[in-house]
Amino acid sequence: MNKKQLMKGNEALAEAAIRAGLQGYFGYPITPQSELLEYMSRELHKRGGAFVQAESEIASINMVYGAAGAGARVMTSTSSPGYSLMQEGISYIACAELPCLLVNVVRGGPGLGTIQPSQGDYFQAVKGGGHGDYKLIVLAPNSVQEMADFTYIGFDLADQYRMPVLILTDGALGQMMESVVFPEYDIEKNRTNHSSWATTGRVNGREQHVITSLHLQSEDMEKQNQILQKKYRKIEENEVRFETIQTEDADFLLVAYGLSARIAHKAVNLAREEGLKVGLLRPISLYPFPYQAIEDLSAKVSGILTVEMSAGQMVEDVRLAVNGKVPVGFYGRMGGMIPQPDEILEEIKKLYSPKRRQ
Amino acid sequence: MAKIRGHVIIKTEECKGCDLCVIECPQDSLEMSKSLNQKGYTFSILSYDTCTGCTNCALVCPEAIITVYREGKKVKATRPISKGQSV
Amino acid sequence: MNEEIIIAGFGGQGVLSMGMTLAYAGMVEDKEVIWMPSYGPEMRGGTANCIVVVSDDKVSSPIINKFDTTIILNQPSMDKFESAVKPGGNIVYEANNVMNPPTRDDAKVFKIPAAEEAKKLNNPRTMNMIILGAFLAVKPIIEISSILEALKKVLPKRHHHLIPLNEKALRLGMELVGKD
Amino acid sequence: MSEKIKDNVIESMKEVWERTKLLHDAPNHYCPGCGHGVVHRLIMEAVEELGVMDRTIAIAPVGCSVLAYNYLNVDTQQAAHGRATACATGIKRVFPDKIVFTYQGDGDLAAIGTGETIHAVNRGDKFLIVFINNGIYGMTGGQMAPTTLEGAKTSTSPDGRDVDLMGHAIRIAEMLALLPGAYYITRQAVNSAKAVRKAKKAIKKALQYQIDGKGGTCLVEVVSNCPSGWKMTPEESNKYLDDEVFDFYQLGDIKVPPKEEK
Repeated sequence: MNKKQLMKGNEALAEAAIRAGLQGYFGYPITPQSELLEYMSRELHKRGGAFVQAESEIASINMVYGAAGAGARVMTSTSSPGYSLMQEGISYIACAELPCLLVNVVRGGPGLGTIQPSQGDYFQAVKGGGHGDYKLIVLAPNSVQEMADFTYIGFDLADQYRMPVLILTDGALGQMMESVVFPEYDIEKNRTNHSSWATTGRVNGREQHVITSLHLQSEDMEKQNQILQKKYRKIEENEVRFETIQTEDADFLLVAYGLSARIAHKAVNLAREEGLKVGLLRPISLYPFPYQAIEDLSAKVSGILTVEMSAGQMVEDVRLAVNGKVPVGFYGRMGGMIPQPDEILEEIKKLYSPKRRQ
Repeated sequence: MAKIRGHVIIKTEECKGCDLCVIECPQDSLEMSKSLNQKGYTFSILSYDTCTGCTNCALVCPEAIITVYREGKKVKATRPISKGQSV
Repeated sequence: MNEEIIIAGFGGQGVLSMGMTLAYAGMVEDKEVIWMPSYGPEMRGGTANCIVVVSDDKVSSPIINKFDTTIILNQPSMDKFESAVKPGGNIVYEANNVMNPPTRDDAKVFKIPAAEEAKKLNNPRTMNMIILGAFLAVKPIIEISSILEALKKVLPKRHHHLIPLNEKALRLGMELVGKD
Repeated sequence: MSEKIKDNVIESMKEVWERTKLLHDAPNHYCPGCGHGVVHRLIMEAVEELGVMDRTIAIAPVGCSVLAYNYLNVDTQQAAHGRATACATGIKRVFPDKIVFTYQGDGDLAAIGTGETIHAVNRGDKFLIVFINNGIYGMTGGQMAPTTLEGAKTSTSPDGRDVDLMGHAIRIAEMLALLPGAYYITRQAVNSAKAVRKAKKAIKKALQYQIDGKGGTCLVEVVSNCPSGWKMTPEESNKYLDDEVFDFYQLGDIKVPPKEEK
């Protein structure tokens, strides 16, 4: 049953979501995530879920709000301009503490931009995105396998913390095919029963349930904010995810996530072939960000290079983690251009110093 | 004149004095108070014993604070009469 | 074994499906594979290309700018990707659709009259399989049997009766290598 | 009349009308004479009489009725401005057995949320839209709405709505009735006891269609007043409805279901 399949990232994510017990999908076509929507339109009805092609991303996210509020396991997916349109709704969902899965298959911006892959939505993803003080758990896969794996994890985290989880990926990962194995997943065991707060109708005359993000009294609004912040502190303690590659003896560190991390990995190999002791740290959860892990490694290396498909967004978090202890360089391409391994190697050589700090 | 006798009870403290029940009453049984309630509104009161319990006042009342009673057989309630409701 | 390939041509030549067949076949042989298409407006009638990596080990970057083999099916793609082949690599190209042969002298060049041969098979759409066969003769990284297995995945069921024809095309392609 | 007399009188009488239990026992925050209170009551009466409280979900809009859940004692979701119908679609598609209604004003439904409204109805999503049309933005202080009548003065049409500059009043119900997904569309009022009785019937009928799983979206438009926004007394506002507004927004059924099969 769980055999290897060759699939596009977008399709693997969709299939994983259905296997995770998805009850409702609401989306709108936009390149390069449309395969996800198409896959859902083919499969979800057959397998017991509801599929709606909405009239806009705004409608999509508010359908998610409604269905999540009624206690269903639901999701939407889009790409950058569509994700911008969803921000108001996501802010509502975050405040109302509704679990759901969001997917942004990022393309190059700003504006209508390009349909080619990018990581230019990092700030929007990890710093909130819409109005008000809120966060999403943000997971960044870097392979088709992880597109599937993180979908299961995303739904479970969303349920556990009653909040939206965002899978931040990009056009290349969405479009490319790799082999994927779908893990066993017990829907009944993993899907949380939300009947203690969801709007289901006042079953047996129980007290009214209200889903709202409105708290007209400032005291109440602050209280709601404190609840959210407390939750975020807990997440920062428990849900940091990252991967390190050849960092044990490294005297220079690359930091990259998602597709960039795959490319940076190749750059590490190229550097090692030339005798440069380079390692890679890949943040997997972009929120919560692995500040501590980067801080710890920064004490051992002579320099850090952050690689992104953007003008330099995550690098700000890397610098926060390093706090001036070692130089943090940046290399990025924008607007759908992708950094090449040899370009990264060139940058490494500019900054590299073999002096390992101890 | 009225063949059916009726009566209303108005939660006057929740009345906002919109006057609509007084206008709607076909028997002119209601009128607005001269004094104010705690919210600062004049409020409607049943002043004349001409009420037939037609429920018009209650139907137009935006605050839903009028309870209507009636005697006689031609009772056509807008909803089932609740049991055990103390007044 | 780690083979990095780009296949480039125009939409309708079967560029993407050729790459996908190769990737599936790699998976049939339990190799690590990546298929990365160019996507977007160029898919709709313009130029199209895909990158395929077949490897014994986990593949790091799917983003590659130097290839072991470039498979070129039209002139614009030749102009763009001739320089992308690694020194010592292979350029396999379709004879009829490419006017100006490559000038790289540090790469092995294979000119395959696939379009002409496909006509002889009474099915111009077999051109991509002829080219794929030629590539496999140049770089025998995958068994033909795996390719045939992969075709069952890539072709919709209603076209499965065409698999024998595709096999014929593949074998024809293999024979064409070294004949020019 | 003293309290003593009252008690004596009541003893011999039956209660024929009381506040439904599905309204919270709390005063509403609406202005004196505002139609919202009446419509809230009618919907809750209908839900109670139909016995579907245990599966009813209300969607509150943004506008004066944003706090509707403080009055409607049923499970409620408060939606983003204009998105109540999208929210309802989300619920109804995943949980078709729930009884779902949105409660929206004209700013919410006919301006910022026009797209969501049209597409929900066009999909024929099987929920009820209760549309309160008072031709003005009440909550934000009386600005012009899409439904404001030509010539009407508001805080953003101080000299009266000039259709050349500001466009025309929009008859959303007629527009929606053109869509095949619309099942039952009616325009009602609550400015008289007679009108209230009719409006109640319409709401109940629409909910019954939903309970029966009948195909399509139902919309009950209630042409209502805004005494504060119109700068009128409640009495004047109700009279204005009769004298002016109903000429443009004619009351009655706009689209009725095809004759039910026997």
